Amino acid sequence: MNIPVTQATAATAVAAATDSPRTAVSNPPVQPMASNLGQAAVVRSSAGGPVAEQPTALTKVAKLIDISKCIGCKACQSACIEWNDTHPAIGENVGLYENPHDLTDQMFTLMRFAEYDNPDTGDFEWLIRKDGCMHCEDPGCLKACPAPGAIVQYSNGIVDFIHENCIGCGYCISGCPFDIPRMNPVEHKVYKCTLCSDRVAVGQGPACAKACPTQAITFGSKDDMTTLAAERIEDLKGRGYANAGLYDPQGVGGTHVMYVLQHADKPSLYNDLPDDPSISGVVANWKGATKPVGLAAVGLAAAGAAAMALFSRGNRVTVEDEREAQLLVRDEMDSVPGSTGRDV
Amino acid sequence: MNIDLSRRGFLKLAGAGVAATSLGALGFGEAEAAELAHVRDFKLVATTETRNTCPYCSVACGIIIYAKPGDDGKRRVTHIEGDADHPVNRGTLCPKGAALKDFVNAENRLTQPMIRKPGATAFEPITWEDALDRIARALKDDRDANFLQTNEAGVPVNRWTTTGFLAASATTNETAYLTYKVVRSMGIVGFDNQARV
Amino acid sequence: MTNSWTDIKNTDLVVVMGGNAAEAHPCGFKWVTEAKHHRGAKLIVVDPRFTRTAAVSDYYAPIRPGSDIVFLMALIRWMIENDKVQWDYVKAFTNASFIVKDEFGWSDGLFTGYDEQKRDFDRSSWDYVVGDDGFAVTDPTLQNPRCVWNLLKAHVDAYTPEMVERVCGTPKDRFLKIAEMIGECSSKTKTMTSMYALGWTQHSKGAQNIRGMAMLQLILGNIGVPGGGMNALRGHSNIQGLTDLGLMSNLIPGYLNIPTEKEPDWATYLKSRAFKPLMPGQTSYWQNYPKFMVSFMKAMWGEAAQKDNDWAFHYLPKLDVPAYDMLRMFELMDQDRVNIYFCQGFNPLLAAPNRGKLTRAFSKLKLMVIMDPLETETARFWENHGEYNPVDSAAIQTEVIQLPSSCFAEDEGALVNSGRWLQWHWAAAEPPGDAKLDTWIMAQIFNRVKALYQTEGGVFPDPILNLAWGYADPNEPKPDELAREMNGTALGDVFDPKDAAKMLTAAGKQVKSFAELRDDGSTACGCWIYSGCFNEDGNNMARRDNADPSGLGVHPKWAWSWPLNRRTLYNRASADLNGQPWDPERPIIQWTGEKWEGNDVPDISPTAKPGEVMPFIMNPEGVSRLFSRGMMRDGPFPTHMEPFESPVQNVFNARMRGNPVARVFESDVETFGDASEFPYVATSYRLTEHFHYWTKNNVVNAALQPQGFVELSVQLAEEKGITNGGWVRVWSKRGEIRAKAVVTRRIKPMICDGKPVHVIGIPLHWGFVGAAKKGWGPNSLTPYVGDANIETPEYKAFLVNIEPAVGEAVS
Amino acid sequence: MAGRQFSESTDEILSLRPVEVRRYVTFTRINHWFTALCFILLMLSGFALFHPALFGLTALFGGGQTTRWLHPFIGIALSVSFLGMFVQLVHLNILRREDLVWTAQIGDVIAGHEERLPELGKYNFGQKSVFWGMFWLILALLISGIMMWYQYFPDLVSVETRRIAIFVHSVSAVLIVLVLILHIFAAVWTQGTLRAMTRGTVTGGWSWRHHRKWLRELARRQSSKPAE
Repeated sequence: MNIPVTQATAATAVAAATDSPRTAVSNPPVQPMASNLGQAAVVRSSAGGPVAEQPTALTKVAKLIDISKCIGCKACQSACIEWNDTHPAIGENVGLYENPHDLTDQMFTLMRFAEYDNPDTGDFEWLIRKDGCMHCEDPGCLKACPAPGAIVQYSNGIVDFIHENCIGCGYCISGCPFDIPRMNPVEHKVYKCTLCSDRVAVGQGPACAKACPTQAITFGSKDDMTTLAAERIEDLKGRGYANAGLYDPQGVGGTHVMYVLQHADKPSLYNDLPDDPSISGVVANWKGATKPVGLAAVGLAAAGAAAMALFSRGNRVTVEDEREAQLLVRDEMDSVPGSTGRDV
Repeated sequence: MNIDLSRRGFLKLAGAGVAATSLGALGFGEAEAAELAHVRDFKLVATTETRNTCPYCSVACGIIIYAKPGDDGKRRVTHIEGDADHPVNRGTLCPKGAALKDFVNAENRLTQPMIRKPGATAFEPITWEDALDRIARALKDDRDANFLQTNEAGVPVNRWTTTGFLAASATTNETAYLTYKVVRSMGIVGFDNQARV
Repeated sequence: MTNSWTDIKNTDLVVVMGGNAAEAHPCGFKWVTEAKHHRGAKLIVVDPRFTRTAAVSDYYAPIRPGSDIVFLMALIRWMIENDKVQWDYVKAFTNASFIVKDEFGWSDGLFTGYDEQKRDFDRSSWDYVVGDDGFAVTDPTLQNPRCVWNLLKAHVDAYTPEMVERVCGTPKDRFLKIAEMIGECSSKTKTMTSMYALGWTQHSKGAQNIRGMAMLQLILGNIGVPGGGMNALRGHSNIQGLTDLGLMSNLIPGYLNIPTEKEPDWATYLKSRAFKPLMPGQTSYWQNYPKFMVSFMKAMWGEAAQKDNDWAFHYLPKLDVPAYDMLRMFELMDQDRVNIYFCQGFNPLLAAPNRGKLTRAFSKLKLMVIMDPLETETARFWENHGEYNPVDSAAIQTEVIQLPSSCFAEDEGALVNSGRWLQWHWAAAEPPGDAKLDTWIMAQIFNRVKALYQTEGGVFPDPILNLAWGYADPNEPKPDELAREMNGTALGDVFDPKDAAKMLTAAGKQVKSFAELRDDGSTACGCWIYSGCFNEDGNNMARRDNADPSGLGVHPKWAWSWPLNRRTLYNRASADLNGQPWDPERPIIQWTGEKWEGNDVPDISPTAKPGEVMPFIMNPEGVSRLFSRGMMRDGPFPTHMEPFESPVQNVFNARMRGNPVARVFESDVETFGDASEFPYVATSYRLTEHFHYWTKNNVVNAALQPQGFVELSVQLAEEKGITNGGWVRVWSKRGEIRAKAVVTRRIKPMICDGKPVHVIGIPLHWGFVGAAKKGWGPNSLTPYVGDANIETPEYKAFLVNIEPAVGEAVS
Repeated sequence: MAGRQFSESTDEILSLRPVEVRRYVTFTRINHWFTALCFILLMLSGFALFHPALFGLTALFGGGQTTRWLHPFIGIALSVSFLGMFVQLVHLNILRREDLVWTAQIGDVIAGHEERLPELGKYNFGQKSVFWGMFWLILALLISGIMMWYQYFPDLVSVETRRIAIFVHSVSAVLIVLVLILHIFAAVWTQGTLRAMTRGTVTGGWSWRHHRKWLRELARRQSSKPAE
C-alpha cells in the first residue's frame, strides 16, 4: 500500500523537464520544477520581439483530436476551465448544445455540434468538434500582432500569448485564420488556448488531453501523433469512411493541433472548419508590403523634404514682391469708383 | 527672420522623427516594455496530493486532490485531476469529474446546522447539540408511540413504519454500514436508497 | 456489472440499449473506444434519441420508449431462426433442457395464474417438473415440447421483424442489420457486451427488459466470458455499495433478506432458504445462507445474539408488505401515516415521481431531517420560489433540520464501483465551517436515542441497547473499524471443516474470507460478500498495484473486488465442458486437470470438475435460467407490456394497461393520462455535462448546460409552431414545466401501429437552488408507478402535451 | 459691394506700408494647431502600432495599453477638430478652372516662376489637394478606425471586414503622413507661409506673389466699403 498523501517540501531539489512531454497520461508533480518554456525556447516573437539566438531544440508537439472518438462530453472544456482558473458565465439555452455559445476569453476551447444527414449513406451523423487554438506553424495572430513579444512561438510549436506585453488591440483576432483569440473586455488582453504551456513546460500534457474520457484528444510529439492518426484513419476507412483523413493544414504551415476527420474532404462540415486555411491575403499584405513600403515612403518623403528645405533656396518673397503688393493694393483701392478711401 | 526660424523648426521636427525612428530600431521600446517569454507558474507546487475517488458515477475514477492550507489554516482543495495510475480512468475525467473542485468549494456547501420551524419562511441557525437533541427526542417519542411489536395474529413483528430513512448514494461503505446498523436497530422499515431510482 | 470496466476492451461488439454510456459514464466508455480502436469492435446504439453515444456508433436504430422487450424477443427469435446460437453453452450452461410444468402457459399477453383483483400472478405453475428424486426433469436432446428451449421458441414466435417495426417503430431493415451484427457473436470466439442503465430500469417492467438481454447473452454464450456479460452501469458512485449493504427496506447486507410476517421464527425463516440443489452434483452456494446470516446477527448484536434466542431474530423487523420502498413511504406520508423522515444525501423532491404529490406528502410530516453537503430542493420544499416552487410556507407545519455533512474530499473509506471494486480513498481536506462527517452524525443520533432509552426506558429498547458498538471512540467510529467489522472477525477459533485439527483463524483475528464464516456464532461478519476486503493481510481495498499480467484488463491487485477479489462473475462459463476457454486468445480461467487456474479468481470451487459442476453456482440448478421460474412477479419470460401511459394499445391485449402486476396506489390511478389528451411520448434523461441535481451547485457544470430545455423533432416543432431556442410549456396529467426548446434532427418521428409517434426528450438538472438557471425537473410530470419487481419509477416512457410558451415568468 | 469670391470675410488687409494681410483669425489658428497636435499624437501612436521598429514610441504615451486606448480617442478629437476646419475652409477649396492651368504648369511652380502662372485666390491647387487629401483620408481613417476599435465595437463588422479595415487604415495612415509631409514642406519651402498660422498674417509680398487674386479682392473689398 503506498502512502496516500505526500507533502512537498521546499527543500526538494528543482528538477527540470529536458524535452517536450510525449503523453498527457501522467500525474503532475508538486515539487518545484524548472520550466523549459522561456525566452531560451522562443523561435518567433510578434512585432520583432526578442527571439532566442540559438533556441532550445524541443521536440515538436501536437494535440491530436480524433473526432471519430469524440463523445462531445465537454470534459475538455471543464478541465480547461479548472486548470486555467477561468470563469465562463452561466448563460442561457438558445436551442444549441454549445455552451458558452462561442469561445470567450474565459473559455479557450468549445465543443461544436453539427447535425449532418450524410447523402451518401443515408445515415444521420452528429459531428462534434473541439474548437480552439490550432497552434499554427505559421501563426496569423503572431503575424498580425503589433506588440513586440506579446505573442511567441516556442521551439516545440506552442504559440503562446505573453499577456504582460499584450496591448489589447485585437489585431491577433483579425489575423487568426480560425477565429480563435478572444478579448477580455476588462483587462483588455486577448486570451486563447495555451496548449497548457505551463504544464508542457514541466513535462505534463495539456489538461484537456489528460481529461478526455475516450482519449479522443491525445498529446505527444507531432511525429507520434501523425503516426497515430494514420492508424486511426486506416480504422475509419475500414468502417466505411473512405474520405477519412488528417487535418494538418499546410496553408498555415501545418498545425500543432490536428484533427482526424471522418470526412477530411469536407472539413467545413464540422461547423465551418476552414477547408484550406491560410493567413488572409489582406493581413499578409498589411503586415507584409505595407509596413516596409509605407515606412520607406514616409521616411523618404521626410528625408527628401528635409533635404530640399535644407539645400534648395526655397520660394522666397522678394522686396520687389512687397513693393508690387503695395502698388497693387493702392491701385485696386483707388481704382474702385466711389471709393471713400482706404479702410485700413 | 521668420524664414530661418521656420527652417530651424522644421529641422528640429525632422530630427526628432529620425531620433524616434532610430530609438525604435535600436530596441528602445522593447527593452522598456517587452516582458520576456515565460509560462504561468506551475500552480500545483507545494500542494499536498491525496488519492481519492470521484463521487459521481460508478465508473469510480481515481482522482488526485491537491490541497493547501487556506486562510483559516484548514486544508482547502485547490485542484483535482484524474489519477493516471488508475486502471479504469487512466487519468481521464468527465466534465463533472474534471470540475470537482468547484463541487467541493461550491457556494452552496452547508456549513452549519439550520432549523426551519413549522410555518416559518426561512431557516435559522441551530447548534449541533440542540439539533441532535431535538432529533433524538423526536425519534424516541415517535418510536415509543408507533412501534408495532406484534401484528393482529400475535406474531412479533417489531417494526416502526412512521419514521423513514432515505440513504445516500455516494457515502462510503463505512458510513452506509453504520447507517444500516443505526436504522435497523431501531426497527425502521421505511428504509431505502438512491438505487431505487 | 458481471464484468469490469476494463474488461470491455476485450469485446467484439458493444450494444448500448437502455442506456447512454458515453454520456452517463464517459470514462468507462473509454473502454468501448479502446475495443473499437484496438480490437476492431463495433458499436450498436438503439435509443429513442440519437445520443452522444450514437455519435460514435457504427450503427444506430431508433426505438419507441418502452418497447424494448419486443426488440429483444425479436432478436432471440432471429437468433434461433438463423441458428445463431452458441449451442454447447446453451445446452450445458442454461436451463434450456429443463421440463416445465404442463400448466404453465401464455395467452393474450398474460402468463397463467393472473388474478386481476390482486393484480398478481399465482406463480406456482411457472416451475420445473421435479422428479421423485427431488431433481428437475430435463431433456438434453431438447426434443420435449415442454422443455424451456421449445417453450422459449414458441414464446418469441410472435416477435417478428414486422412486429418490431409495428410496435417499436424501428425500421425493419435497421433491425435486421443489427440482428445480423449480433448474430456473429454466437461464435465461440466472438463476444458481445451489453451496456445498459436507467434506460432499461426506469420502466414498469424494467427488470424484464434486462432479463431479455440476459437471455440473449446466454443464447450467444456471452455470460462469464471476457468482453461479454450484462453490464449494468450503476448510476452513483456507491449505489453498488449501498445495495450490497442492503440499505433497503427488505435487505440485509450481502443480499440476505429481512424476514416477513410469514416467517415468525428462525426455523421458518431458514426453511424457505434451504437452496437444495435441483440437479445432482451441483453446488448451490446459497446453502451457506445460515453462516452468513448468523455472522451478520453477531456483527449487529454481538453477545446479545445467541443460539438460544435464535440469534436475536426478533430484533429484526418483520415485513407485512414486500417492501416499504420510497414510493410506498411517500404514499403513506400522503395518507398522514409518517411523522419523521430522514434524507441523507438524497434529494427526493426532484428525484421521485410526481412532484406535486411529494410536496403534499412532505408537508404532512412533523419532522424532516436533511444530512447533505449541499443545499437541496428537498431541504427547502417549504420555501416559496415563485412558479418554481409555489408553496404557501405558512401552511406547512413541518419542522426541517438541515445538518451539514462532509463530502468525498473530506472523508475516508471505500466506494464500490459498477464492476464491484471496493476502492479506498483518503481525506484531502477538512469539511467547511461546522460540517461534520456522516459517521459522526449517525453516531450522535444513535448515542442520543440510546441514552434516552437508557434513562427513560421505552418500547422494545433491546435492539438499540444491545447494538454492537465497540468502537474506540463511540462518538465517532472510524472507517477502518467499520471496514474490519464488515470483513468479519473470528469470535472463536475457526477450524477447517475437513480437518478439525487445522485452525484457519484464531479468535480475535480477521477472517480471511467468507469461506471461514460459521453458523455457530464463532464468527461475526457485517457483510459476507465483502469478507476478504480487510483481513489479516491489511486493507485490500487500498491496494494500488495496477499491473495487468494477462493483458485482459483484470488488474487483480488493484483495490479489491467482491466476491473474493473476483473480477468477472460466472467466469467458469468462459470455459467449455472440458474446462478449456471457448476462445483460447482470451483465457480467463482454465482447468489444469486438477484445478481451476488463470488470470482471475475462479467463480467455482477450484477443484470442481468441469464436466460435473456447472458454472452458475448461485442457482440450485447449477445452470443459468432462460426461464426464470417464479423468481419474477411479472413472468418467467419477458413479454411485451406497454408503459402505463402509451400512445398505442398493447398488441397482445388491448385491455392491459402497463405492467399488469406493477403496484398502483389507488390514489394514483386517476393521475394516469391518455393519448387522446397527451399525444406525445416523453422520456427523461441526464446530460453528460451534469450529475443529476448535484452539479446544479457547480458553476462550471452550470455554465456547460445552463438552462432547462426539452428536445423535440423538427417535424413536431413545425406542427406546433415551436421555434428553436424559444419557450415551451410541457404538461402531463400531473403537472407542467416550462423550458427552452431544442429542435433537432436527432429525434425523428416514428410510425407505430400505423400512426406517427413523436418523442419529447426532457433532461433533468434544474430546480430552484444552485448556480444554474432556475427550472423544473421532469418529475413534475412523471407517473407515480414503479417496476413490478423493484419499484423503480417509470421515468423513461410517459405521455405529455406541448405548446409554445412565452418568456421568463416573474418569480 | 464687390463680390467675395476668393477670400473669407475675416481676411483683411491690416496695413499698407508695408502691406500686411490677415489670413487666419485666432479661432482658425487654434483649430489648426489643435488638429495638428492631434495629428502628431496620432502619428506617433499610430506609428508605434504600425511598425515594430517604432513600438518604442508607445513609451511616450505610457505604454502599449495606453497607446492602444488613447489613439482612437485622439482620432475622434482630430476628426471633430478637422470638421471645424473643414466647415471654415471648404468653400475656398472648391476646385476652379485656374487650378487646371496651375497643375499643367507645375514645373513653373517648382521652379518658382510664379509670374508665368495665372493669378490665384486664397488657395492654390497644391493647398487644395492637401485639404481634400486630408479630408478623404481622415474620413477613411475614421471609418476604418471605428471598425477596428475593438474595445467598443468588437462585433461591429466581421473578421474579414475588419481585416480590410485594418489594411485600409494602415495604407491611409501612410498616405496621410505623406500629405502631411507635403503640407509642412510646402509651408516651409514657401517662405513666409508659416506666419499665417502663427501670427495669422502674411506680408503683402507673399500675398502678391502666391495669391494675387486673393490680395486683389481684399483690396477691392476694403476700398468699396460704404462711407461711414
